[in-house]
Amino acid sequence: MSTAPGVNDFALKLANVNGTGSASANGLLMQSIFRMGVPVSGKNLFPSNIQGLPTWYEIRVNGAGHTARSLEYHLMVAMNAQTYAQDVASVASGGYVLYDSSWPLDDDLIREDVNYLGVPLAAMCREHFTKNRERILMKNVAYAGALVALLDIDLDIVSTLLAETFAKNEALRESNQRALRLGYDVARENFPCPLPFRVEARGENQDSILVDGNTAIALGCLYAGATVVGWYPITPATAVMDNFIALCKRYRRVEVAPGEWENNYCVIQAEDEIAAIGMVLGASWAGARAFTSTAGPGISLMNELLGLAYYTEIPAVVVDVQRVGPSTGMPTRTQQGDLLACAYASHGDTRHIIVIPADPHEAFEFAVAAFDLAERFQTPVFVLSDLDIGMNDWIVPSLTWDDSFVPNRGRVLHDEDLANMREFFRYAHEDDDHVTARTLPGSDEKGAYFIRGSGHDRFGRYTEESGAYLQVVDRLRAKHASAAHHVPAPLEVRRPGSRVGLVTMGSCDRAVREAIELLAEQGVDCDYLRVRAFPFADSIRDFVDSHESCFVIEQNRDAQLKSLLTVELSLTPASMTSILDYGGFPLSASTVVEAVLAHQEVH
Amino acid sequence: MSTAPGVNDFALKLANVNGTGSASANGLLMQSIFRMGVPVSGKNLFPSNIQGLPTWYEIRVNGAGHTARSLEYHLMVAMNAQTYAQDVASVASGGYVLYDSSWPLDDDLIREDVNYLGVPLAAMCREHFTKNRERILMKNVAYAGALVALLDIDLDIVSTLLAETFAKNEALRESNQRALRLGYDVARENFPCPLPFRVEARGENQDSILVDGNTAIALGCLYAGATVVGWYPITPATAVMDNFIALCKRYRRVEVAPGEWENNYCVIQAEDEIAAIGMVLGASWAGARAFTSTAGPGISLMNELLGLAYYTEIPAVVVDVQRVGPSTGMPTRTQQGDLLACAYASHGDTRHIIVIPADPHEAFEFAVAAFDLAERFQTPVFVLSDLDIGMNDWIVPSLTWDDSFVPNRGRVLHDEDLANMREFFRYAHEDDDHVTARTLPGSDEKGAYFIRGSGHDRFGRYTEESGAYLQVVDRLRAKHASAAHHVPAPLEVRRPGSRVGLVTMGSCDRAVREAIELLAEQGVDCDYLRVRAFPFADSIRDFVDSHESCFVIEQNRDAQLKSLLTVELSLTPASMTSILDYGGFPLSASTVVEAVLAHQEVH
Amino acid sequence: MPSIAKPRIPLAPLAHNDLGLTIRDYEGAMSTLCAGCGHDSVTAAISLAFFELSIRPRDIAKLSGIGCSSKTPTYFINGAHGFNSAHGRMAAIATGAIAAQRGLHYIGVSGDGDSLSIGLGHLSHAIRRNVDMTYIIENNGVYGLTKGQVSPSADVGSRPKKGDPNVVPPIDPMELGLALGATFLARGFSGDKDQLVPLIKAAVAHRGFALLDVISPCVSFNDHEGSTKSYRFFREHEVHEIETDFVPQRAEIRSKISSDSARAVTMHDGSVMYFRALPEGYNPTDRVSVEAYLAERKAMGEVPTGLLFLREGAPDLHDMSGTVSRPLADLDLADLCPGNDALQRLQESFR
Amino acid sequence: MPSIAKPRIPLAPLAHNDLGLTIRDYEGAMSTLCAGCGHDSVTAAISLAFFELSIRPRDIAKLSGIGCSSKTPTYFINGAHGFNSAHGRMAAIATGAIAAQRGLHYIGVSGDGDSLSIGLGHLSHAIRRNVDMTYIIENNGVYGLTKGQVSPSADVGSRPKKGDPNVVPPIDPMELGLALGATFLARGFSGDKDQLVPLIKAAVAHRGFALLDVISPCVSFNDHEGSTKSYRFFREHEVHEIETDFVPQRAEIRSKISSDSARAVTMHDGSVMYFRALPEGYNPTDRVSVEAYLAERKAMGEVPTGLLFLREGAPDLHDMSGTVSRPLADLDLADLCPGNDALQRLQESFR
Ligand SMILES: Cc1ncc(C[n+]2csc(CCOP(=O)(O)OP(=O)(O)O)c2C)c(N)n1
Ligand SMILES: Cc1ncc(C[n+]2csc(CCOP(=O)(O)OP(=O)(O)O)c2C)c(N)n1
Ligand code: SF4
Ligand code: SF4
Ligand SMILES: [Mg+2]
Ligand SMILES: [Mg+2]
Repeated sequence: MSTAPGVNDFALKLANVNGTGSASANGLLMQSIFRMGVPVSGKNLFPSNIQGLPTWYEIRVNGAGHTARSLEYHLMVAMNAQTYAQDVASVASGGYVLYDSSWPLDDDLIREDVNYLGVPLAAMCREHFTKNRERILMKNVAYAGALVALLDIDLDIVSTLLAETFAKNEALRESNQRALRLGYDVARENFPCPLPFRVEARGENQDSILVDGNTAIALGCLYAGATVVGWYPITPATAVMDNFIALCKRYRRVEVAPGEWENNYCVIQAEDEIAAIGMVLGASWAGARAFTSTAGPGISLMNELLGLAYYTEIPAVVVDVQRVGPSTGMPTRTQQGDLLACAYASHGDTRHIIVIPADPHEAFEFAVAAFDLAERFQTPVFVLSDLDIGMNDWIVPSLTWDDSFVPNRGRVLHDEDLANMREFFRYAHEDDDHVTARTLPGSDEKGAYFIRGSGHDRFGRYTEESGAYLQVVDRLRAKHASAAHHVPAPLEVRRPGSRVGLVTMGSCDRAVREAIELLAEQGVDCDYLRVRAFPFADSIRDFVDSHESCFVIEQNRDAQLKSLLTVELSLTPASMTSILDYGGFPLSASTVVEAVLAHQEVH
Repeated sequence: MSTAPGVNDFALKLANVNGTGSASANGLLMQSIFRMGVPVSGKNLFPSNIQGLPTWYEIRVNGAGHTARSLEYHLMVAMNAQTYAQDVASVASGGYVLYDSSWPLDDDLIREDVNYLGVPLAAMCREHFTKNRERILMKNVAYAGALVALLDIDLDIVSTLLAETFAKNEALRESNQRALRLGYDVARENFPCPLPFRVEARGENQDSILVDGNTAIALGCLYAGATVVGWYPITPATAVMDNFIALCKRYRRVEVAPGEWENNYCVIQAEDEIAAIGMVLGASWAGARAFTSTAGPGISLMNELLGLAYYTEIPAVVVDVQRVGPSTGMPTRTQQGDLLACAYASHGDTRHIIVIPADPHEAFEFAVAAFDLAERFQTPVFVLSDLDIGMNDWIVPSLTWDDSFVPNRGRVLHDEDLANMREFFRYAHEDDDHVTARTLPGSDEKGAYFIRGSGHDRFGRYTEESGAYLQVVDRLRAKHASAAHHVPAPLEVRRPGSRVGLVTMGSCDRAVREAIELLAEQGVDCDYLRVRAFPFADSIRDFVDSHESCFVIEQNRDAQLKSLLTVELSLTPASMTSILDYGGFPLSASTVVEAVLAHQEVH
Repeated sequence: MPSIAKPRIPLAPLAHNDLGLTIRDYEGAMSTLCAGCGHDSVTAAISLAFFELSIRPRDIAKLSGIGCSSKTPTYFINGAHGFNSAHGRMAAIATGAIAAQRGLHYIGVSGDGDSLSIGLGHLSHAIRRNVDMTYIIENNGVYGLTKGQVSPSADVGSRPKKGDPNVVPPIDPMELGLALGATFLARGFSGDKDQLVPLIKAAVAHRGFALLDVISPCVSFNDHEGSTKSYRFFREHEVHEIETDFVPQRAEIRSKISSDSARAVTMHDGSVMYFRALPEGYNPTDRVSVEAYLAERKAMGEVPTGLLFLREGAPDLHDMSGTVSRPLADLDLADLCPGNDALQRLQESFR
Repeated sequence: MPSIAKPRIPLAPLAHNDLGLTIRDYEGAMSTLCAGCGHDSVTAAISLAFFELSIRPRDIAKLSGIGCSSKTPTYFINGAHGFNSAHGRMAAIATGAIAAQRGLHYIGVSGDGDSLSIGLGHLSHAIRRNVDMTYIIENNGVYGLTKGQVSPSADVGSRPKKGDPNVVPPIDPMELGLALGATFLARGFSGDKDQLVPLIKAAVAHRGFALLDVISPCVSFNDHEGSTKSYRFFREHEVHEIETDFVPQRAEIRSKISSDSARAVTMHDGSVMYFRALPEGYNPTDRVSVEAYLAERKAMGEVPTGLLFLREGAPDLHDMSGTVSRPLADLDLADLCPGNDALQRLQESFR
């Protein structure tokens, strides 16, 4: 499926050593292209390490808006001698390798079908900068400068960005601008600029922003009114909290006396994930909107208390930024391997609500929705994100907030309500969604009850009687089923006459949509359905039933989405074929296209 | 489905207050009937409390060998005034109520269709015994005596049992015998003894024993050669360890010098379940056979380390004596609600081996098998028992041990093996079951490696490369699939011409088998398949496919077995109908019969 | 229950407190613990302390983990909200609740197993965070609810009903608290209500984490005479069948601890504990001297009781977090949501 | 790696030990930690200590949790089996391994986050059980691997690279150990190998749980000058982009701790720590005086180093458990299985 690169249609990969400051230079390039109004994406493939190991950054420029990961690289910036061999090998035939020519390249790194662009970056920086730190850092900006020239990126935009970034530090601003220019000039002087593939300004990104999912989720939690957080650091979820705290500092401080500020939030770095979810339960029980964010290992540890929350009906929002499992796995690689672990978390009969955003925009909206769902259904709600969404910058439509939004705090009885009641029973008088009313600590004595994870009846009293126990757990099952009508509905895109259906979830979205276009070019028309929540809508069953063949595309080994669909919608397993991609990198369209075509051929 | 009781065909229920010594008297009755050679079962329905709450004991006598729980009680021993009303109400029409007539019965407890047998137990014991403690205790033995007379239980056998029990305490022996006789005599004098339903000696139980599953599992672990245990107390699993420790004291002490004894085992009461499984992993890594036992909440807590064991391929045996969930649930009630939690325990793509015994006999055998499987497949193995199996006494065939048994310690390389190798790589050179060889700490330097829960390649080295990661996790999936050929096969019983199949697991066994006989009487012939392990054998698919309708009978709300079968064997969900019984009590045949007939009528 | 008459929690005469409430307003459900269990005495002392403090039931929140001790919040102050949570997790859950709703008095009740085994991490970190609550450990040296295994507070040599004598050195919550910078440490005895009630009141009054270690005997799993290590299937034993399911009614142990000399109290198992109230002039604010005193008394086999250590004025969780004085749970979205304008402005930096 | 030359772990000249091995036999894989990380110095000290002790690599087992510190067992003694386990669980896993295979020398390496946050319970109970192992906390006051959050050992007021200064009082593992009855407590500094190597050797020699707290600076998350609290999307900040992904190469901090006065050592973040070796005549066997001394020095802002506390002869896990001297993992089924006759006899009691 190799295609020739062209104007606004190519991909580059930058190979660096982590901890050397390359991420900023790479981000600078990607953001500049964004500002030129051209669809672009950046994928940071970094190691679970602080300094000294290989790290890559991939930039894909695609005027048609396909910003899923591409597996073809037309230009490689090879800045890491450790990985020279594999980096050179991975350039598409006819492509380019930009390398630091301060040292000669080994002979065996020379490929006949590839063009080499040697820039003496280290030497240049040694010459132009004096401090050791600057010499290392500026190499990155210098290669960025060369790329600006080679790819026809708007130099003014890059300059402006640098100026904004270093607005408060003149020295740094100046040396960055100098390094940029150095690289730019050396490229213009030595290479045919621009290359055949290049960037051409468009007007595309006007209503878009460039944001990562962890930031977006933090924003969602801020806007939803979350006040209490218990959390424990873990890659790739940590930045949700870094961002949430930073946002709170900006928007949630109250001046209680002149110059005296207090916080409208309380973020507690817990001793572990069990404590983190424990704090969330305590806070939610007490009536606050509370959440935690974690990754797989944290979900495993939270299992017991998630069951407690389910059974006692306490709201909780848990953000799971998935990484590669099992166990510690690959903490800086992406996967969708926690779906089952979240759906049925905890021993005994338990089932939870999950919302599954596809990109940072949805991540923001679903984070807000999660709090409403949690309080409406008085139960844990997972926001199932992943490392690709969470830690990469995505172009998404700008976020908007409806200032008339009224949160759904669910059925909570306050003193006024209690005053009109003869007696309050925690788990009695369910509504149409099988939800019963709760009271909050501090409310009138009439509303006081003793919440417990042990067997209880509809009055909230301890019980070991079958009938009384069944009443409660059967209602819980019905309540969960009801939630299917309130969670984000699946997203369907149909093409007339399609007999093939592609079902997917989360961050696979863009790759699958691109695949649909590529498949159409090959004469295979496909409909698209993206599952956006659990419990599942019945329309998913209809979708599967109404297609001759259905593919379920997901990023885990065990076909977790397909399994969950099978069980929960009573689908015939044979009606779906899995496409599984779980090596730890964001999905690309070609993987899907190849799998679908291969299957079509066989059948 | 009410049937008249008869000789060797009836059930009684004894209602007591817990902590008053009734369990011994009830056990005495049940054991005496066993010694009379008549099939019998005893189900202890006790509260999660130490003293003062209602507790029940049910004895079912059935000459045909049906010892599942019966829902019809022909005789009620009502010793708990707190529950008089419900106890009297639950006696079958025409049945009997034996109560303590030291106090008069309330009028509203009088049912026209029931016979009352008043025995002034408290008064008698006050008269005949002086110590307070004895007066309470002996009431129990006295009602046992009355029942001996009423049910024609062999008094000699009961006496002998008492004599054995109190062999070393003459005073207690004497007072017990006296109390027994008191009750016996008062019944003979006042009531028509025996009742129409009664016990008649048979020769049935010769090759059988009376044992609970927790004891049997402890025995299995002892015989399998387990040496290290990490555990944390939890009902109903605690007795596994009580028994294991007691057995070790008896069989595993070595006299190292005259009068100086040392232990061939090390049992550590851990600080929590996470530590317990951690200790098991440490010990297994170091080469010992190690296990832990727990219940649902412990499984939830162990999730993270179970994933570590799965991914690093460390053997571990985990006994889960299931109780009612979710959360703390009903710790003294039975359920089969942890199947899914065990099958896929931990985040990411994980899948474990599970063996599912139906009774204490299998519990013994499967416990032994679990160690072989764990070491053979280098992975956690769950022994999925439940409270009914674990804490009730069952009549099962006597246990035997093949002294020529050689444990399967799996692929372990010792110094000799290493000496012949050029290099050792932990996860390379898989065998036909996709298992690779391991070495143990302390072995030659050549065999040393660094085990890790983070991404690793087939050499055991840290990796973040897709290909290297995939090689290992794909092999893990294949290895798990291979285990299907080594775990206990499903048990099938076919009746010629049956078009209905009943699929079940674990302690549902006896009730389902009884149901099959009852259904046959109603003209519905059913085949039987009992799932005894996960991963599943393909023959289960064949069984389901070859029946017009299949029922999956299990004790949880969410049809966990049916779900797992559907997903793992790619079955059509519609090909199976669930029969779910999850109120916390052992299954009875009538529940199954009614459900099957109701379904047959509709279809 | 005909066979065992459960004593109602003993009550003071029906006096009224400053709110006009009687002790009945501070009662809970009927206890289902064993007759004579020390925990019931602690329950009564808690009721009395809050009654005497004239705190409205609705202004109290009670939390616990899992265990016999953790059942007890059902048995006091019906009008207070309660949370019987999971084994060992109460400290973390209470921390979250307190972060959300600072307007209440929080009392946590736990056991020595719940707090010092599975919950040790959470307890320790709640101490560090100086979470504003009263945390009572009803300390009986055993896991009562799971039938008598030794707990981490069991002394070396103490013999559980089943199993071998304990060999692992105990954790003394007071020493632990000192090492972790606790701000309020006190020890009481369930049998000495005169001392216990004021200690609870002091703990409630303390701003920050008040850790109260209450020795509270378990009648059921400390009442064995001699060895009962044999098991059902051995049958060499004597009265095992009966011992496992017979719980004798025991009287509660009561003893007033005088301040001048150590008082010997005979426990249900026949063992003797020596309680000593703190001497006159004891300085609970000097950690080094407190540590020395505890060590000295421990060497004598005595258990000092009273307010052992106090540091007032230390920042609590809210001080550390800089939270507003209005409870976070009481804030509305209007107080919390920056609105669309702010969102649009913020997004300028996302371009 | 052209841009960052990673120093190999510094080595002693190629002397031979009693086994005829050189220090190379005690080396591990190349470190992937940041240049200048204190942990690399501890790694070197461990290699050297075992080399000097002339212990065969195969007789060593090395365990760790998760964190930068927990990566280090890969970097020493290739010939020893190693277990890089899960975050906070190493103490429990080591306990099981030691129960199974008592024939080895066990060394556990952990971080302050690994040990004092998530792993606090397991560490504490391993101390109580006096599990026979050397347990090193590479203590840097931060979570290195997750990029610099404060850990429970961070001092009040210490400022992480991101986020606010720490406000929660720290846990001092030495004070904790004293409260829990530890039998060996020592503190070293990664920059003083002369003191550290003997401490490690003493810890290995100790029978029981030897807790070694090693101050080990993190160059990456303590090197910020001034405030860096702003975030990417605010863009009001200065050099945030670069700070998050640029790790300067730092020289390792080295300082020899003399025994006569406290020595000031400037850390990477510019802060100064005062290390003090124990004075002559210091009595590490008297807990009360040790506690007093630690408190006194703490008040002076000093960090005492050396063998702080020692109790020899206390029973270890195996003594407490009465296990045979032959490692349990080495026993065969023949040693363990009572056989069919015994089973049949036993079942007489099941009838
Ligand atoms: C996760 C988990 N593990 C184990 C248990 C079983 N369990 C219930 S109470 C208890 C110990 C209680 O001991 P303690 O806290 O001292 O309370 P006590 O009963 O002595 O008052 C245990 C182990 C549980 N409920 N949950
Ligand atoms: C269950 C779990 N939670 C969180 C993490 C993420 N994590 C990895 S290392 C670490 C902290 C390490 O800090 P420390 O032990 O002090 O080691 P250092 O890196 O400072 O040497 C955390 C929180 C994890 N791996 N597992
Ligand atoms: S078992 Fe012990 S702690 Fe539990 S209620 Fe009975 S006496 Fe109290
Ligand atoms: S981040 Fe800190 S602790 Fe981790 S390797 Fe770098 S310097 Fe060491
Ligand atoms: Mg206790
Ligand atoms: Mg650290």
